[in-house]
Amino acid sequence: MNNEMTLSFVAIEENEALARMAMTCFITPLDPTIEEISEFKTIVSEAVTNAIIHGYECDGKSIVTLHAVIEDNKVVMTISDEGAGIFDVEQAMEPMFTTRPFMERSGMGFTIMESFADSLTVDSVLGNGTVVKFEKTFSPVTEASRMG
Amino acid sequence: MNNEMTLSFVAIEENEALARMAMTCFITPLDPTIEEISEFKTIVSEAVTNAIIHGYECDGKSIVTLHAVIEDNKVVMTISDEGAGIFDVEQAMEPMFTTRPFMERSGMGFTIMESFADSLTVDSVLGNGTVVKFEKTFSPVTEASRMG
Amino acid sequence: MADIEILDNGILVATLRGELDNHKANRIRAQISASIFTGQVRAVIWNLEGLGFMDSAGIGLILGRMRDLAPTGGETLILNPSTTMEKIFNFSGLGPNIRHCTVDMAIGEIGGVLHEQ
Amino acid sequence: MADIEILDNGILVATLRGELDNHKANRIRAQISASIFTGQVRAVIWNLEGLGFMDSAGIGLILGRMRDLAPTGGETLILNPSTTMEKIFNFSGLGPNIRHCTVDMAIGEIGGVLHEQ
Ligand SMILES: Nc1ncnc2c1ncn2[C@@H]1O[C@H](COP(=O)(O)OP(=O)(O)O)[C@@H](O)[C@H]1O
Ligand SMILES: Nc1ncnc2c1ncn2[C@@H]1O[C@H](COP(=O)(O)OP(=O)(O)O)[C@@H](O)[C@H]1O
Repeated sequence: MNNEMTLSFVAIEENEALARMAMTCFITPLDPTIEEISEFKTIVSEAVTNAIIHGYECDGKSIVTLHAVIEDNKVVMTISDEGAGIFDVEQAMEPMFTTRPFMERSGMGFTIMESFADSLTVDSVLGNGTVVKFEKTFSPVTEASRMG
Repeated sequence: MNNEMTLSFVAIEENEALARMAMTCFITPLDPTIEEISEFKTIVSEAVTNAIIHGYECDGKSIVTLHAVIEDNKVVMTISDEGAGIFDVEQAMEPMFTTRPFMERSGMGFTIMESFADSLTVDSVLGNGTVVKFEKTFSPVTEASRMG
Repeated sequence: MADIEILDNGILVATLRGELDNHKANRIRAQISASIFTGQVRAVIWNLEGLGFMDSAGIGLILGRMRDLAPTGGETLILNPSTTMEKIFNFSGLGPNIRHCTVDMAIGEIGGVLHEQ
Repeated sequence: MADIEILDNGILVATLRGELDNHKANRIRAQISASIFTGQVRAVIWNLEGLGFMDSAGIGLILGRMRDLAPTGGETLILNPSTTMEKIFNFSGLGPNIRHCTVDMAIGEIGGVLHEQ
């Protein structure tokens, strides 16, 4: 099955749950395993949270945009904001690096996203915004594994 | 709480469930009653189904767009397509009127939408598309009714 | 999403679950129509107790099967819809077919009606 | 979303439900920190058995409470995370704090360790 969707919303924390729920529903027809679903949800949650809190400081008016395409059993997704941008992407992607320790951010967001995605790229321009793009392929549930 | 979102997707029937799920999640913070939720879901489902099957004949590539704003405890929503359009809106809104009896459409979609929404308007131009706009206010759950 | 059972006495019991929209209605129609056209079915009981959602596609599905049964005068009962579904059935003139009771009681009612004939 | 119980022996048991993201973590933090700063808490057990989802905000929440407890050397155990959560804890160096056991067994373990000191 092929499918395509776009979801956008204002930068408030309540929309983290909306993003996860909508994206989970979108991939359900691919029949992913529980673990694949929760890894996928985690990637979405990390990227959306970053856009809301780092990109826009929860300003309640700027727009976070999610775009997803399903091609057979692969999802290609982008999470974009037009907010603060990242000063040094390489540094930002290091485990434990965070610019908001006082908010108790762990700095593990990008590490988790990279581990759970098949591939992940981050494009960011300071003052212009950030685009996180990732791909994840879901293992087709074979008849054998369905029965086993 | 104020909030705003836009969801768009290609015209395939699988996305009827996506639309309902995303919109339900969006209004959950308003703490609606179970009946308010299911009336709201029904309106969304009717309008989205119409856009997919009547507007686009499930072509799998044209885009259905949902836009929703929460102002306090009211939701204002539009469901739009740029598809076939409606020849005679007044006639289309009559109970039991359908152009697709062979698909076992009941012609009750608009009647149900009007009954469950606080207000509903339909703008349509033949060959250009259709916009359904509705409002629904959710009764604030008072402390008394919460306890009772 | 639909458990379909045909009892010895020709009553088809369709137990629906999940969400009944246009997409699902198209699938369930195929499932049920095949059974009805075997000609053994003389009544349909739709048990909606476990159904989480239904829009007007449900009306189309039920009215369509009532048409299939019309030649043989078969009866249709709709069991235990939610408040919102009940409103939808009432708009559509199906209010008189609604019962809030168990499947067994509905089977009894249909059996009884046929006995009287 | 978080049931918080402080036992007589100073062990705080936090039972989490639903989805633990940035939004929820901010609320739970307020709930738990107040208890910890009463000074009666000497260990925290996070029971994640009923938790449906957690992202890195959970790591921030747990590490933050470990810092609160650090002055008194208090212990932290994380019970029954899902497979995906366990991966997240392992990335973050919290693997050694994970147990797959009941709350009672975890209480026993903490009690035991303190006895030996
Ligand atoms: N969308 C974004 N906009 C601006 N800055 C970002 C964005 N995403 C990530 N960052 C920066 O990268 C850092 C590391 O991100 P991450 O690994 O997710 O950890 P955390 O969110 O816990 O800080 C953040 O602290 C922030 O400075
Ligand atoms: N988005 C749309 N695009 C084109 N035609 C539409 C659209 N929505 C409704 N219609 C027309 O209006 C008629 C009545 O709609 P409705 O009351 O929902 O009943 P149904 O969908 O069961 O036919 C449809 O049969 C169709 O001809």
